Amino acid sequence: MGIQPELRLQMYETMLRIRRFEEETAALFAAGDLPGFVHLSIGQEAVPTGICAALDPADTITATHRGHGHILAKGADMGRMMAELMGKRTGYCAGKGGSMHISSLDLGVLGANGILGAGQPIAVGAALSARLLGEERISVTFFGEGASAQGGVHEAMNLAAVWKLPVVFVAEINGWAELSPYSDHVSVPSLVDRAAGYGIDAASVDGTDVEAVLDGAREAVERCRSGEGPVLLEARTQRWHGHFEGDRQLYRPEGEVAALPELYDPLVLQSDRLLELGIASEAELDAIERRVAEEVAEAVLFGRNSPESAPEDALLHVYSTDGRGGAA
Amino acid sequence: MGIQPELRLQMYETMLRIRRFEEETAALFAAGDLPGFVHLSIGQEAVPTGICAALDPADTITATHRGHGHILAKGADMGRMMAELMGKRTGYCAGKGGSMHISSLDLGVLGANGILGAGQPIAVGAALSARLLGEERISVTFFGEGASAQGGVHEAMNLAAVWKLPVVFVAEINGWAELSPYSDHVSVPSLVDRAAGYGIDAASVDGTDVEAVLDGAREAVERCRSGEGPVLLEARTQRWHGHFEGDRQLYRPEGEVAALPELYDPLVLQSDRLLELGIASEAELDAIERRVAEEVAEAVLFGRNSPESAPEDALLHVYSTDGRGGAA
Amino acid sequence: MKYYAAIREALRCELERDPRVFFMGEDVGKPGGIYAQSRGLQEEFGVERVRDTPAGELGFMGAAVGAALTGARPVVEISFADFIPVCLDQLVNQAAKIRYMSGGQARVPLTVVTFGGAGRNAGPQHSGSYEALLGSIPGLRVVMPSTPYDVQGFLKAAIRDDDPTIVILNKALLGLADDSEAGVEPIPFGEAAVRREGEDVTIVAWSAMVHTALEAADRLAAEDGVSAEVIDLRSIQPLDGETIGASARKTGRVVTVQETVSFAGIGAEVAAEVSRRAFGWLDAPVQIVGPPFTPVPFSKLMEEFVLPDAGSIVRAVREIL
Amino acid sequence: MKYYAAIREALRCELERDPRVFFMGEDVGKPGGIYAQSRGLQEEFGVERVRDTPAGELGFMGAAVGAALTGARPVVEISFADFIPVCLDQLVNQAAKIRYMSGGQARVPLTVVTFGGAGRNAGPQHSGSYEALLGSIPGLRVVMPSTPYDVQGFLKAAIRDDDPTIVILNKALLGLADDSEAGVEPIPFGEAAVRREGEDVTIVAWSAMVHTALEAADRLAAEDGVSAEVIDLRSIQPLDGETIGASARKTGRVVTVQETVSFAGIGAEVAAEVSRRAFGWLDAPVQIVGPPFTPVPFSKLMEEFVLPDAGSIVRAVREIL
Ligand SMILES: Cc1ncc(C[n+]2csc(CCOP(=O)(O)OP(=O)(O)O)c2C)c(N)n1
Ligand SMILES: Cc1ncc(C[n+]2csc(CCOP(=O)(O)OP(=O)(O)O)c2C)c(N)n1
Ligand SMILES: [Mg+2]
Ligand SMILES: [Mg+2]
Repeated sequence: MGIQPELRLQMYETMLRIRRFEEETAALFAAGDLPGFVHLSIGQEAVPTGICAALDPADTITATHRGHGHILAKGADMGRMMAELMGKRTGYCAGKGGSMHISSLDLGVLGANGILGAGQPIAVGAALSARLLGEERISVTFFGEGASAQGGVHEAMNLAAVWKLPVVFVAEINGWAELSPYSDHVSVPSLVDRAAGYGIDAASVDGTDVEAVLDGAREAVERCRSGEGPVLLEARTQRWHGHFEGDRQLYRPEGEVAALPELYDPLVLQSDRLLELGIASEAELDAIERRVAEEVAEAVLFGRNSPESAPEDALLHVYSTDGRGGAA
Repeated sequence: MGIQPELRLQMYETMLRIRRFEEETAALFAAGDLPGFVHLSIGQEAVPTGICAALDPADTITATHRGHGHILAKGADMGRMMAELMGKRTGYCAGKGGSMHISSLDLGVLGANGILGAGQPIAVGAALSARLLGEERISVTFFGEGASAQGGVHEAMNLAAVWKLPVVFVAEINGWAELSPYSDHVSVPSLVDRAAGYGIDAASVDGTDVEAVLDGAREAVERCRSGEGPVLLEARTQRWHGHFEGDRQLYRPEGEVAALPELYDPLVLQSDRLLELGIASEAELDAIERRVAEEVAEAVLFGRNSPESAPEDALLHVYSTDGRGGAA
Repeated sequence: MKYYAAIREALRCELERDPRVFFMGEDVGKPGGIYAQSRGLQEEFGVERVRDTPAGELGFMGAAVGAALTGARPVVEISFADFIPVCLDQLVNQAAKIRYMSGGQARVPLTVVTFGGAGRNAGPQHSGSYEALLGSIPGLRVVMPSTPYDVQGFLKAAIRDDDPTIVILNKALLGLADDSEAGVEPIPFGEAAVRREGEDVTIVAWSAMVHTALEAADRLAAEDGVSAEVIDLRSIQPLDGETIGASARKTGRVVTVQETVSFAGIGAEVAAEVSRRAFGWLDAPVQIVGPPFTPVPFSKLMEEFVLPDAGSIVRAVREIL
Repeated sequence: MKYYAAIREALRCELERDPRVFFMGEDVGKPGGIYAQSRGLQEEFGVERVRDTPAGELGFMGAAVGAALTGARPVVEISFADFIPVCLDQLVNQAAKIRYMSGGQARVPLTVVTFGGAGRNAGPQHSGSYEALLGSIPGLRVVMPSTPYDVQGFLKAAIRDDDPTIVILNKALLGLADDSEAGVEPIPFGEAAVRREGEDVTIVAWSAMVHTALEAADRLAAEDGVSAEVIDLRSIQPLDGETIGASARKTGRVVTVQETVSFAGIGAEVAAEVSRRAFGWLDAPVQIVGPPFTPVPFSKLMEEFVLPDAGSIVRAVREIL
């Protein structure tokens, strides 16, 4: 199945939205305008974009601590995301979650997660409920090489395989887990090597190339939808920023970080392709750039102008029945 | 490397010791003389016997809830084991552990374990300390197909592989985990398929044939000692008794259990071999049988005649400094 | 009906009532549970809705959380409460917090059924209950039924409720019978039951210790002419401070009894409630009866030594009379 | 010395002192720790003794237990206390119980260092501490140093001790300095510190809340002429009931303050100690100050709302004066 020109363009725009949103986030963080921990996925935009382009709206995802891209690619509103990063009332989580915990149940985003290895069993459960309730949706879960060391990832893969559930495990390999390299966490060159241990299909794609990701995703999704059970899809990508904002990456080899944009920019790869194939002109790309810049500016404005959450709203949403906290 | 005749005979005797010890245990349990849970390994004697025959005294093992065989094969005294099963003061654990928790630090038995997946990381730690302290010993850990679903087993294999530690992971596949079959727990025909995911060596052996187990164990141990990192050794075996004593195995296919002794008796296999090769005569085997029967009888006597643990000894051994429990 | 059968009865009722409900755990399906607590349910409701899991609690607990988030109503069994530590993250960081972290978008209608309790020579790793840990997690509810009637009522309430609830059953009570029949209505969380009225002292207990407390109350009446009120907490989170406070104000003396170690436990929380609600009425400090600070030993004699019995309660009461 | 540097100092001292000691955790080796708490140690002691782990806490916590069982003295870091649930089994069912289950054969000289505490907008999954859970497990020791001096002293004590000890540090204190220098001696477990003497009321706190309590005491002195005694528990398990009891008998009024939810928490345990040891001396019920029963929210305003501050303590004291 080929990729429609509009989709190629649209994926470019999605990646650009993630990039510009996160660049703005980085700037706001540096200026001291954002509290808490912020993990950015700049350089990795092709992965969530290509994956989510293969999904239906009803399909669900679980995102990671580095989840802005996953969530935007699944269709999230930038303004409500920015408001959440700022801890505002209008944020997706009313300011209670912050960057590490954004969810949008309506969009099938079951949540970013601050605990490595926790999203994978949850994703298996989403696939299980689909089968039980007779719903067509499939379930996608993102995780990195660091998380791959967690027991939860193993248990989830095993469970999905034993029960033949429609789960796509997306291993987003960006070379690092916090401040340490891949080889500190994994003893094999590729996570694809894990698939045979569960008897599931697996593939590895170039995570800098959104169309390669989409191709891999379509195949995986196809298998899932046809009831063949879970699939492991590895996407090799690059983390440009530090583990969290404020991390100066002094542990990385000299010059490595500086060279990344030259070597591995999913945006340049896709814009070159679009121009080369005549799918878009420079002018059209500029227009997208302006549109996205405007969207980001509006998102920031929306966040800034949004009301602060009322302090006592901290008491809400502990239980669904009472609206207020339970015991003292 | 061939197997010396004495060792062949000795392994037979070890298996017989396990068999008779556990038969006696079953009888005592049925008579209401043993408290708590008791899990027997009758039919599986070749696995711990073959494995431990490849080990040095300084090597350590972690055993499972079905651990009598592992512990006897590592050299444990039957009397102290029986006393532990009876909760007596002279038991290996002074009556505090019972069947599921026997340990003998002197013999390198780091403990049976009531928690699936817990012994494997502990075994990795034993290998780690060997390297740190400059000791030659290696570390062996037993687990079953049920436990293989646990995150702890995955984390341990990954850790041992990343750090290239001398650990032999012995997957003792007896077809069942509690009351449910292998296929409820594992989605691949053999756990050997897991090894590639960690880049470690693996082999599968006939767990009914003690010499096949020994051969596999020697190779695995050899690799470990030479610093090539962990090895996964699968032994396919059969569980004759129920999950715990008292379990009537109504969930197993009609006739399956009754047919096991005919098809998969590690003792018959080895005694036939010994006779055939002229390593032992019927009379010699009878002598072993009598010796073992005597040992079991003495063990039971030792257990019965041992003093009860003093109730207030329950307060001892919570902390090593005070001898008595800490806070109220 | 017997305690174990009440589990089955509640499950059957809820499976019938709501097609979104399903039950899973180790050996609960085809084998019908190691205590026969789900015997026959898989035949009745099929393998999708009564499901045997692999022996990986972290995985299937997480799957239950995910299923609950997406429209199903899972009931998941952890066969021994001692295995909760291997899947605790899915309870405390996920199930309990997801609704809150989502700003109220999400619901996690999850029911966890687990077997706790000591006194069966099951040894240090099979005798725990963890009610204080679980009860202290905002977002979770915890109940500990002491009778077959309560098992049915609370299990139904938990399954119909939209928040994660842990039902901690007691292994030692499995064979206990009462005159309850099928059809018990759901019991609201947070209501303790006064199992015996009394004037002189309040004994607060939960789970198996309720029966020990009633035995102690009989002895106190017979031997000391003391009239003890026995409160069965039933619901650990939320805790019924009102009933506790009212009884404490009436009797002026409170003894709590538990089979788990008491450090920062439910007894201490009950004492805190008593202090908040009845300080001026108290004639003596609250006595917290529990085992010494040790794991649960295997040997019969040692286990009996550490666990409170009616005698321990009687002694504690006498100390403050 | 600063709090984070005291960690490093204690580690360096113990690594030097005893070749069986090693330190491991996520990013503690080459990168030197996310708080620079181990910077330079790998260069000094090598990759075997200062070791980066994969991001799987269950695995490396278990490996620490196994290493401790076989002659080494591991110090293992769990970077956020919130990750303890993923490796809890190795603490509560293994490290804590192995010596007991073995009938005294085994020793588990394990030290766990972890970072707890809220107030940094780290959100619901990165703001926990778990002292009540860990403190209530027989076999474990738990300390929560509030000063750099205590960090050094307790960390050394933990490493030299033959039993598993959890050192819960506080993220909010990392930059705190005192006049301690290298060479602090190990501090015995179970001894609270009276940080400020007073006559009218006892404020019991631990970890970061000690500083909040001292601030409250200053305000009470200035605004109300009230003389507050401030006790820093320091050691959660064992708990220093004697110091608490003596102070309560002196002042007749006790307020505890904690940043974790108070249900069945350390405050309740302190109150139980007070009741046991000072019932007849009390002029008012023990006040347990803590956050409401919610997870820790992300937003600054909401987080400030839930966490106790000096004002909350002052109000609680005024209520019982
Ligand atoms: C259970 C758990 N352990 C440790 C952490 C701390 N931590 C946060 S991100 C991270 C590294 C994750 O690496 P990876 O999975 O490769 O994702 P990436 O950050 O590269 O996107 C670690 C160790 C955590 N959040 N949860
Ligand atoms: C963490 C944990 N979960 C569940 C159990 C209950 N349990 C005890 S043995 C067992 C089955 C184990 O099967 P396997 O690993 O194949 O060992 P086998 O009993 O066949 O020797 C289960 C589920 C447990 N002990 N620990
Ligand atoms: Mg990564
Ligand atoms: Mg098995």
